[in-house]
Amino acid sequence: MFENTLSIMIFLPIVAGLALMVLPVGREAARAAGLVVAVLVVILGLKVFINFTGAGGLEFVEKTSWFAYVGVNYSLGVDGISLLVLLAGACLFPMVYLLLKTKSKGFYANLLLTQGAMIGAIAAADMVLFYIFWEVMLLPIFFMIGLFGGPNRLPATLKITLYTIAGSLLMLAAIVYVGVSYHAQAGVWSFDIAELSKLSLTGPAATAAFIFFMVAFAIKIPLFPFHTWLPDAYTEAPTAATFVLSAIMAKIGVYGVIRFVLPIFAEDFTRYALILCYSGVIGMMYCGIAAIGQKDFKRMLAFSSASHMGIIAVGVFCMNLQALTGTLYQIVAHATSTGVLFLLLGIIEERMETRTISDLGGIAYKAPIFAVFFAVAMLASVGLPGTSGFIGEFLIILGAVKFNMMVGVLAGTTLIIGVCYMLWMFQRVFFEKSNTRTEGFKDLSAIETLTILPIVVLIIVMGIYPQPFLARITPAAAEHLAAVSTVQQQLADTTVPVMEQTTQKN
Amino acid sequence: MIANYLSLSVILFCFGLLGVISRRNVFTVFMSIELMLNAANLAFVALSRLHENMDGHVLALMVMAVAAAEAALALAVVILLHKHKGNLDTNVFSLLRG
Amino acid sequence: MEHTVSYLVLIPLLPLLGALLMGLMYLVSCKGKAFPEKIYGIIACIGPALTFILALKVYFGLKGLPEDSRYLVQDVFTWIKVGDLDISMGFFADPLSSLMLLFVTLIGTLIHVYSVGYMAKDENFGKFFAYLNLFLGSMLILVLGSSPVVMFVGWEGVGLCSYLLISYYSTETNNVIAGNKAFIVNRIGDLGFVLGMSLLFWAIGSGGFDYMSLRANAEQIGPGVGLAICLLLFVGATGKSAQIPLYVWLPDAMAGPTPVSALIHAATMVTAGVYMVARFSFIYAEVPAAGTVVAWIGILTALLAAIFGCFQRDIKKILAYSTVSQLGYMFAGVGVAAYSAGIFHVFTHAFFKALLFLGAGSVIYALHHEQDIWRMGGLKNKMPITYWTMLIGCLALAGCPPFSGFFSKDEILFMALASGHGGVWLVGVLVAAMTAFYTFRMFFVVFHGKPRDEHAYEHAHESPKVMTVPLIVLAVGACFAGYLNIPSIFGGHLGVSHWLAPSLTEHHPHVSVWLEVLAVATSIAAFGCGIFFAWKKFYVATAEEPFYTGLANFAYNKFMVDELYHYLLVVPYKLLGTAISKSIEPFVTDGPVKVVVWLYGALANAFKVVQVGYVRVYAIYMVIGLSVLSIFISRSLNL
Amino acid sequence: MLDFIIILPLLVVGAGAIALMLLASMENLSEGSTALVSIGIFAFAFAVQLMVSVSGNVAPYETAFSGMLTASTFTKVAGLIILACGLFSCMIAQTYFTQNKFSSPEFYSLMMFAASGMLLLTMAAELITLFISLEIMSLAIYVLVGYDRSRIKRSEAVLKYLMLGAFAGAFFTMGAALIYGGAGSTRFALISKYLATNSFLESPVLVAGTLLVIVAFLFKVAAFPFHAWVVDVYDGAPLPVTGFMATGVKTAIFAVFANFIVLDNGMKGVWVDYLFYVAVFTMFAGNLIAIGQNNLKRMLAASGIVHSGYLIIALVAVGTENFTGGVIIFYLAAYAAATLGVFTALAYLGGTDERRDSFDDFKGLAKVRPYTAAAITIFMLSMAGIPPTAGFMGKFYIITDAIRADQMLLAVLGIVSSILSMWYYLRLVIMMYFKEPEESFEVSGVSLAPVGTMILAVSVFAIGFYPVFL
Repeated sequence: MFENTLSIMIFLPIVAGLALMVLPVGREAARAAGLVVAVLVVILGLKVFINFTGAGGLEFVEKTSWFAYVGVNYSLGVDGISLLVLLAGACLFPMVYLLLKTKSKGFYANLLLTQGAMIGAIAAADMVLFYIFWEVMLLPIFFMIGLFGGPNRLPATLKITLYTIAGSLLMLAAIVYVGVSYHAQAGVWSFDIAELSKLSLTGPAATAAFIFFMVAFAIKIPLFPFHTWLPDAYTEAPTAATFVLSAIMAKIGVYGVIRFVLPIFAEDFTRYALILCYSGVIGMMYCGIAAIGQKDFKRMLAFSSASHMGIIAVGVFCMNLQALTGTLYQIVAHATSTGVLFLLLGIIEERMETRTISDLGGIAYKAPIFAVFFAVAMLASVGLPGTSGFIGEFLIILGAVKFNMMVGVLAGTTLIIGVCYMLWMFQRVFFEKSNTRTEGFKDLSAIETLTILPIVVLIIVMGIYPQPFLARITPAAAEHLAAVSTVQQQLADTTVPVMEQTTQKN
Repeated sequence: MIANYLSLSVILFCFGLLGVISRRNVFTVFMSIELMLNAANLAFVALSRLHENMDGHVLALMVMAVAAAEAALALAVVILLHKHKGNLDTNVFSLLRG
Repeated sequence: MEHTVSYLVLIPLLPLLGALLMGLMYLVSCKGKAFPEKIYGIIACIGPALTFILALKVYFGLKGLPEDSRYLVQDVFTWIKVGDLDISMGFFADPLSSLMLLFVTLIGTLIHVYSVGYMAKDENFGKFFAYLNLFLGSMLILVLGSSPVVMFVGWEGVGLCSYLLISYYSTETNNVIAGNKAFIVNRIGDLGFVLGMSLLFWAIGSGGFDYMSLRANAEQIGPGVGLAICLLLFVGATGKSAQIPLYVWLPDAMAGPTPVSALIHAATMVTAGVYMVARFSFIYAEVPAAGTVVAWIGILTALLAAIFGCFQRDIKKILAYSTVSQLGYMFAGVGVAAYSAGIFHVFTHAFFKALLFLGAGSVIYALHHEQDIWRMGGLKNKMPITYWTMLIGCLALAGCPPFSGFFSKDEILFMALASGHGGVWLVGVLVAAMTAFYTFRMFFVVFHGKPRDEHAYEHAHESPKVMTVPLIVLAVGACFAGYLNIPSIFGGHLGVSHWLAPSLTEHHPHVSVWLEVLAVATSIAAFGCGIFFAWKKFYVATAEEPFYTGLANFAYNKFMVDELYHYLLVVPYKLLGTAISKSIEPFVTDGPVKVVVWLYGALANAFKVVQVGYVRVYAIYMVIGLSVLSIFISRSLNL
Repeated sequence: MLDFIIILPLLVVGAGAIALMLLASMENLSEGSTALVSIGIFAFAFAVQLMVSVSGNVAPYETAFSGMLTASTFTKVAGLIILACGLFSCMIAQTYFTQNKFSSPEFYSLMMFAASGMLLLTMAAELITLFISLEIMSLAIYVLVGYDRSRIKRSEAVLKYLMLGAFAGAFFTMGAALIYGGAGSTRFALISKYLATNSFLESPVLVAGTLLVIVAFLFKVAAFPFHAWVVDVYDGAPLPVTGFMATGVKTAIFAVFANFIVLDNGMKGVWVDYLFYVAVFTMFAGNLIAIGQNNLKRMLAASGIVHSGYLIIALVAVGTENFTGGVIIFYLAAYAAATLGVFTALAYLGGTDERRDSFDDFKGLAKVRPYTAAAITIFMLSMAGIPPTAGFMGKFYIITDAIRADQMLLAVLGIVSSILSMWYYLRLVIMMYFKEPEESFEVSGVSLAPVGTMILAVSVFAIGFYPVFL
């Protein structure tokens, strides 16, 4: 049964979303429909995760010829690199439908569309297909922010849209360049990721393409200094959209770097890895420090999310197995923790009608379950051992130390910077004295508790028993890095003779 | 020999061109364009003789026919414009701009 | 496999399960009816008590093994396996950890019992014990972890619990800030730990990252890397064990309930750093330079904290600084490669410092949460059990023979002298005198003289049995713990040192007996001096707080270190945060984008001028275009 | 006989035009039925063209009518697009004239004349035919632009278009004369043969002639710096005519432009360098103009300039392998579908006398007419080149071609330009979705345009997903 699980995972939400748009259904019906679809996708996602063998290479492959003229196929597949991203994209959505209420039908339709597109981008095994989904997933976000966002939503939505579209259009040029190069080398057209990954492009044009790819992904992740759209967009977006942006969409950026840039532009990647690393750590520190200056709870979390994305990106640029695995792991870990944080913040926002940190206080006494959930997610986000956050951050720092001691030290400061703003916020929101506003804060209802509980449990389970996840991603990560290490080797080999030649000349 | 014809043709063409860009009266402009077309006609006919085939002649005839049609249209436009503004200065007609 | 056992995992698991259970009970009771304190009390104490029994089992299990292979392991499951990095969720007991295990579980149990009395009628009774059990579980993971990474789980876990318990009375902003401070400062140390661990892995970790393999491969570490690893790990230790420059959190940590101060911030958690250095003795032994740094940092911390201790007026702060000071001793010990001496001091210190804190707690409890010693006085008659147990504790802390503190401290000082660290020894002796001084300053002011606050004095009373019994048990420990490691000069044979020998990489220097006699004599003399001055100054009925001026005032204000840190680090950090969000973000990083957008808009408006609407001008554009193209063409034609 | 088959659609449209003109003398000819008849004729011609293109028994012609015409898949599909443009323009006109009263049957007749000119233009393989078909098309369009004599805006538009068009026509004629002088023939096949033996650059006359002819083409497609008229003329022309001009004329001109430029490799080699700059400037000038506009028609005209720029990129990259023109045609189809889509929507939303024509007039459209707003959004996205629309695939092919032709820089500049173009496309979407409605956008009378809008919205996706043209 279900030979085309991935297609169903992609198109079930998309079709449902389009149907919701067209059909005259009410808000609650739309929410219920969205929930049903999201749960179905979760089931399929878990099925993929469980049936995934981890033998290396793509699994659950589907392939149909599409634009034969340039060798574009409709082809899907999952491997160790995309598995956990896919899992995050598939499994977190039911929470949104269950926890956040006051939205209209169109909102749920957009949410469904964006989920389908994101899963499509993750599962795409063809570059052009990836690009198509990559762009499509932005559009619902555009509408969600523009239609349902905060008071300053217009500039925010314009900013995120123009930024990301700018990046992705440049990436289109790079994708085409890669395809054309493949055509030049192999004589046939193909945009198949596995085929293109065998390429190793060098030269100025390749560097340009590399930069385009990196800019696109850097904007999406976002890497310093391409992050300036993020605070506005995250703050103004309705919380569900912020959740989608931070928990999953940003991860697809990282995924893209691993998937495309790392194997294809191995040489340029090796050459510029240090700069990129610094971009990651500086972004981490910059956003982390900026977070402490925020008055708006959501903006603070936005900066926090950006800060963590910086460290996640560093894991890719370090180009060793531990760091890369750490990044892949952290993708899910951060998705769960930051997702829970944003959703809980959404609940605060719905109940208190304020997001200003100084207006809040003493929530822990009024809503202990809420506080515990928040605390667990927060601790995972600061990388406390025993939570999912630690495994990823530890592996990344471990790898960074190997790559470059300075980068390792700076990356390690995330341990400190993270707790600074988080504890400061936790103190002012959850501790201290409750005020008239927070006096009436109701704790989570049974349904809400049961909704978040699995994710909170997952956060802890992933911290204590990560091996089922790690075992599935490590082989793919190792395979991915093999290409890079040969290039590194070649670079090392070629630089030596050059030096010898120069000495001989002298 | 052919050079003379062509030179004349080009000179006429340039006169027409200068007329178009320097005059503001709609009539004059259209006449300048006619001049340019006729310069081309001259070239066609001369070249037709040079190559000793009839393509050039045919083209010249066609150009004349088309020029006539265009002239008719141009006159209609001139009347229209005159009805609207009572003036044939092209600079008067600059409602559409920016 | 006689070394593989299946009960090690139970030791941390039992308190953790207790914590989980009580946490759930607490959360459930928030909505419905609260559970009675008795249930919480029983659940809370069962776990630690059982762990103590298991600790004994571990001890005897180890004892049954031949001396050169005394260890027990249990790998529960593969935790993290990425390439060469292969870490199992494993537990490892050897003589070192068994010693830690014994006193941690024993004191932990006692303090749990004590807390049942101390925390009675607290509205968050269940939460408190959930945290306390969670702490104990984490501490035991720290002690038993089979690899640095597992150890780090406990390491951070105790940090978390410390944070939660310091900010336990979280309605008070200052308490929460103290908690934050503790967590953040600890995190700075943890960064060092993580980096050190990473370096260690890349140096020798590919052959296995558990302590056994690391120890086997320790010789492969190069000297430079070894130094870096040692110092980074020591940064971790300074954070957790409150050494210079990261000691500032510990005095503030006294904001937590007193049993917490006793358990976490005196007896167990803060000694984790010492334990860690001893754990890594196989690396420190390779790099003597690192050891010297550790010793000097330790002894200077001891000196600094002793100076502060002499001027404090809050009874818990005095004890806190004395803890910092004693931790300094321990680091001096492990720094001079006398690991067993350091660990032995950890052991004895746990007893007498827990005793002192619990005694102080008893006093505070009796005086309705009065902590200022200058508002106490004359409590000797009102609280006899507390008085006598406190006296034992003070004597032990001050290093009076034959109490436990004397033997352990003396061992450290002697080893410093014997290993050629004369400077360390000299400062150590000075600090010993100061210790005796400030300890008895506190003791005399609190228990002797005449009551300074009549009202409080009237209501003062001896604490209930549930609190005094642990005091007595600890007093016994504080008296006699020292006899476990009597040096040969007193006719003993260093039992603890021999017990620890298989776990540590240390060499006992052979020196003359006279040097040992000298060390002992100076120690006793120092104690005598200290207690003499204290007696002279404070054993008078009317002693009042002196008015401090000059240097003394500077010391009274703790050399302004907190203020220094505040204005040098915290304020700039916050300012930077605000600056980024207020000015850098909108103008510097986002600025270029905004400028480009604005320019583009302006350019578009400027371009409107080109579209004049005059048809003649459009014709001119065409002619210009034609001309430009012609020029291009003529270039191609080489005209 | 086979020669006639390829001009069969042309004959259908031409005959329709003449018949309709004759019928116009009948007094009781209702306006609605004229529209329907013309739609029917376009549909029939479309079907015929489709049959001619698809049916296997018609071999692909190299030349027809002794080298006067050429026929290939390229020209046939171009013809299909033109006929479809005509069809939808008639739909626009039908709706438009329910709200604007200056219609007469001749309007549709002229549209068909223009369409037949365009069809001939795509197939022209000789300078004389080229000239005639160009003028047939242009003259009909001139008349259509100024069809509403009562308004000065229209008259001004026709003045500008006619004057500059004739000016460019004169360039073309002179250029044709010079080419004829250089190569000795007006037939492309013979010119090509001449160029095969003689280097293009050694004949200054030929170069100058080509320059003039290309300038004429660039004028018609509104490339920089010959673009200035297009905004004003599109603004001034009636809506159906604007739609037809923007799509049909562009398709025809690009078809013949491509046919002309592939005459000889040497010639192309020279022109590629200049077209590079022309393309870049066209894109950026178009963007700058478009951003400053508040009027939708003017914005669309300016965006048309930008799209011409992309198409010139495709021309630059043309012929790296065997020329099929698929890329150009695909892009034209995508562009035509999106543009006509917007125009159909404007036809019924515009109201009497094109009342609603600025961005601000469409505030909150999504709340009142969600389907139309969604359709317009789709068209905007397609023009902006956002997947999964046809516009994206078009842009994708163009970039692919450009990079294959080693024009990486040009491809990147094209990308940059399409980033800039997001500005004004999104502006309309933002107006429609994120602002509160101020009016109810009521539409009077029976109209076909909404149907057209929906068909085009679907076809924007259909073209994107099933690239039949390649």
